[in-house]
Amino acid sequence: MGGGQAVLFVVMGVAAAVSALYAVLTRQLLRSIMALGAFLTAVAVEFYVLSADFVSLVQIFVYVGGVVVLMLFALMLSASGERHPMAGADRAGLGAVLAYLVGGVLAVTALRADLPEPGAFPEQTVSYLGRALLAEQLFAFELMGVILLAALVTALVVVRKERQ
Amino acid sequence: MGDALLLLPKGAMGLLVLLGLLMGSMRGGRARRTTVLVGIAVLALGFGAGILLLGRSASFFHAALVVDRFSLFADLVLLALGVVISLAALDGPGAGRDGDDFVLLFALSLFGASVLDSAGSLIVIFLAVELTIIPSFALVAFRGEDRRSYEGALKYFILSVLASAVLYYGLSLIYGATGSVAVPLATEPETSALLLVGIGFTLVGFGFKLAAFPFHQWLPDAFEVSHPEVAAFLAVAPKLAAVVALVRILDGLGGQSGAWTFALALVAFGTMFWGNLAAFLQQGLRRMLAYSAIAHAGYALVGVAAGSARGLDGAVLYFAAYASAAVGAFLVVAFLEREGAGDSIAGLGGLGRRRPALAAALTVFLISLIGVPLFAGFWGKFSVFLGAIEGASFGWPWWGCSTVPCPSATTAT
Amino acid sequence: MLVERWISARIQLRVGPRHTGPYGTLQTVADIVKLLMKEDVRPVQADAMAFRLGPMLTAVPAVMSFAVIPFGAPLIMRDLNVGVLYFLAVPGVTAVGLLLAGWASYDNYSFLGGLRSSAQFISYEIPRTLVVVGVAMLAGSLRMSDVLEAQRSVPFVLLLPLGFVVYIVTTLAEINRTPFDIPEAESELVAGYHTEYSGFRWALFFLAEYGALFAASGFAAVLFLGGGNGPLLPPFVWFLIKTLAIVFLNMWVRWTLPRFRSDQLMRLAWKVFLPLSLVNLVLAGLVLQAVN
Amino acid sequence: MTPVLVLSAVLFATGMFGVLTRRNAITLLVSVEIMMNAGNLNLVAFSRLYQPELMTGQVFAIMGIGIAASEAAVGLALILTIYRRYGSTDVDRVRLLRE
Repeated sequence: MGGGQAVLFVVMGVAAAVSALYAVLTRQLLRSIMALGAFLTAVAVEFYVLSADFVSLVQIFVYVGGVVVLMLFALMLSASGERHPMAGADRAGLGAVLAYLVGGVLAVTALRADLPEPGAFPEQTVSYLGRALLAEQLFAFELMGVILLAALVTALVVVRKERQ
Repeated sequence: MGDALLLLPKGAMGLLVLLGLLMGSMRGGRARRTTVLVGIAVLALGFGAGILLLGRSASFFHAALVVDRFSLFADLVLLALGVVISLAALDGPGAGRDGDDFVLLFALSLFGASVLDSAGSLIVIFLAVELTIIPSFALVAFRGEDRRSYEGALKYFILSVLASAVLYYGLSLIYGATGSVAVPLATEPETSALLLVGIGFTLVGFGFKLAAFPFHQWLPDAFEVSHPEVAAFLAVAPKLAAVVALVRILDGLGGQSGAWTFALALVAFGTMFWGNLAAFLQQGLRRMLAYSAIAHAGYALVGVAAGSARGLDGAVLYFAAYASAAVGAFLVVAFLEREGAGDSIAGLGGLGRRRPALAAALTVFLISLIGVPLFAGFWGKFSVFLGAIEGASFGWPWWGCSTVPCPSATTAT
Repeated sequence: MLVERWISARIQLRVGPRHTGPYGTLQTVADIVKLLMKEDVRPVQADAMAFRLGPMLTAVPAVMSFAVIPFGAPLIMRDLNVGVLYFLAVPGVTAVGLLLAGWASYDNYSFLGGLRSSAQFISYEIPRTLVVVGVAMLAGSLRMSDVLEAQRSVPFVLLLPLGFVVYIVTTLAEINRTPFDIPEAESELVAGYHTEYSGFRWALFFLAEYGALFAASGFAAVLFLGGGNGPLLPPFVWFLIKTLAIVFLNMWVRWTLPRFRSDQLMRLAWKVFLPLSLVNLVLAGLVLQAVN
Repeated sequence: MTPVLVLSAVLFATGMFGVLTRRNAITLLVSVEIMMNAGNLNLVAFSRLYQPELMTGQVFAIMGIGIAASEAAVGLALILTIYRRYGSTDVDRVRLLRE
């Protein structure tokens, strides 16, 4: 990472953390989903900084253009009566403590981890990714296709069952 | 080329997926019924092939798929389960207007389990877990007429995706610590904290999927609202496959997993204890079977935690034994339900007079579940604990033994 | 915009747009001034954040998508090695903006419009992406300049005529142009998701629509017509000619064809264009096989 | 390397906090997506460390994104259906079963 890249990384990291926190804390569903969108975009930029340009765009394509839109659809179809859908009552307490604990453990592990420094990274990730998907990871790639089929069928069955 | 034969059992389950897809385009119950019967025949052929191949091993797709002793045995159990449940579903959930959906979802999940039991990389493990789980959300919700089925499915869904996220994070840490996604793990001599935390997360993720003790709440709800056929399937297939995958992940760790083995043993103990205790307290037949399913996953975990070869054998064998008994019990429940009988255990009184054969079958299955000597369940438990004692460095196996008599009280009701 | 007003006037025999300034060239300026002078009205009950974000999220991706279009050999802002994917991914965010705008306006016409346009957007995204995959297969790269380079001798439109047609039509649908402009069907939904918008924010939607039109046309010119490749004239001019030809095609279609119904549109996307795009993929494979 | 891991730890904890404290089904899904992305960040970062030309981590991350999308699709279908029955996406109000 060069200097500019490092700055971008930090800025986007802060943006991701803040928007994630906002998404989790806000009581308005719409804002929560929008914050998720911002979070995902920030993470996509982080991917780009970490020399994963293809993954970064897949993130935008699938997550922001897909998942977030899907969530908005669900929200709008389910809340057409109330225009400012609110999330209901929460229970904090033990859950919060547990989350902080896990976060602390992870952060300490990360700080103490003894990892090698990243070496040179190929310029053209796409061709390497293509090669990996059709060689080493071919089976995972094909399996992913089956999973998408499974998800499609599952979602359809769930919705159709209800209509009858 | 001869090695490719080892994929036949999995291929049979894959073929069932295709048949399920084909069914969607068919009109008329007769054609669909024939398709299911063809599917059952295919599964049976796969079973036969699997038996002939037992003992061989090979790896495929750059070692992304590894067929060995464990996975072949697990495949056999899955195939048998597939045959039994397809037959049972013919007149149950598979018969209705959207019976084709049921068969397709079931086939997809079964196929996922068969991939999971021979996954050779962390990526494939994660994907196969998802392929097994995703269709099961719809399977649990399949009894659309019951208001509560969606609630059970939602609860199941939320805990499942949470578990997936934890598992995903854990796998990512393992990859980071070892630099490879190959399974069994290629570990360096000294264990890093990163690896330990990664394995911890992975265990928690699997714990959810196995419904092990602190993470078990979703299971009784999901089982109570779903078709008994679905419950029977979910009690065996995903758990068996997950146990085999877990064994494969922990296998490469050798002696380094001491801390986690101990944790696993505690979880196994808690699961057995809690599952049995809760089963004992249930009024409903199905919830009792659900809690007993939790307890039985605990027994299998004992085998995993033992770490010795005999313990692992025991864990897989245990599931085979458990499967025969649990599936039988759930199918009796399904049968009773179709007869219009209620779910309460108290309502079983007099069953012996009304339906002697059914009552006798239920008794045999339940006794086998308890582990009374000479029945299948007993041999499963026996080999698990034998393995545990062999690999034991702690005194804990004996606690486990002490929980065995617990469920016997349950059936005395 | 000017051209569109011209063409629409020509086709529908209107007078105005040809008489503002010499040959009506000032029509656009007049339009813009009029828009900016208008009061910016926001419905009282509308969600302020969503109301503001809506137009921005539709306009910004449209503008951003220009970044990877090669206007001529050296004229490209960023020649990403995943440029083609970038062009597919970034405008996808528009769907979020449309939904938000429809939702925020607090009125049923807008709401329906927003839902419809997003649904349409997503449905047509699939065949469109598949068509582009075919092009990427032939080029063997996702980098825009490589795609151009691969067409040095033969533009892809000759190899994949079906893909070209599917691309043009699905693009029309994606950017909500007639005959696919159900979301803003004036006769039934007033103006769709932007019914409640006025002044500057409305201008943003306007900008987004035309930005997307030009970007998508430029993209088509690069993918299928060889972009800046051509004899004699400098690449930039060739690129412009090709792009404008496609833009003209779009406008011509808009003012001559009637509108589809919403369900017809969806059926069209899934039952006609999706299979066609798959056929195109197979054809691309065959072409690749033949070339090698 | 460490900054990425710390960031992902923070994000994971944030997501977990959401899952453990919020009761709305859609918010829960949002929180889970945040957790998944913490994992993605790890994978992409680790991909630079080991045999970068194999892109293993990036492939894993792409698969993870696909999985998250499938889960979201299925989950939202469930949530919508439940909403039509109970008029709420609040997990607590949707509770007929015993604990």
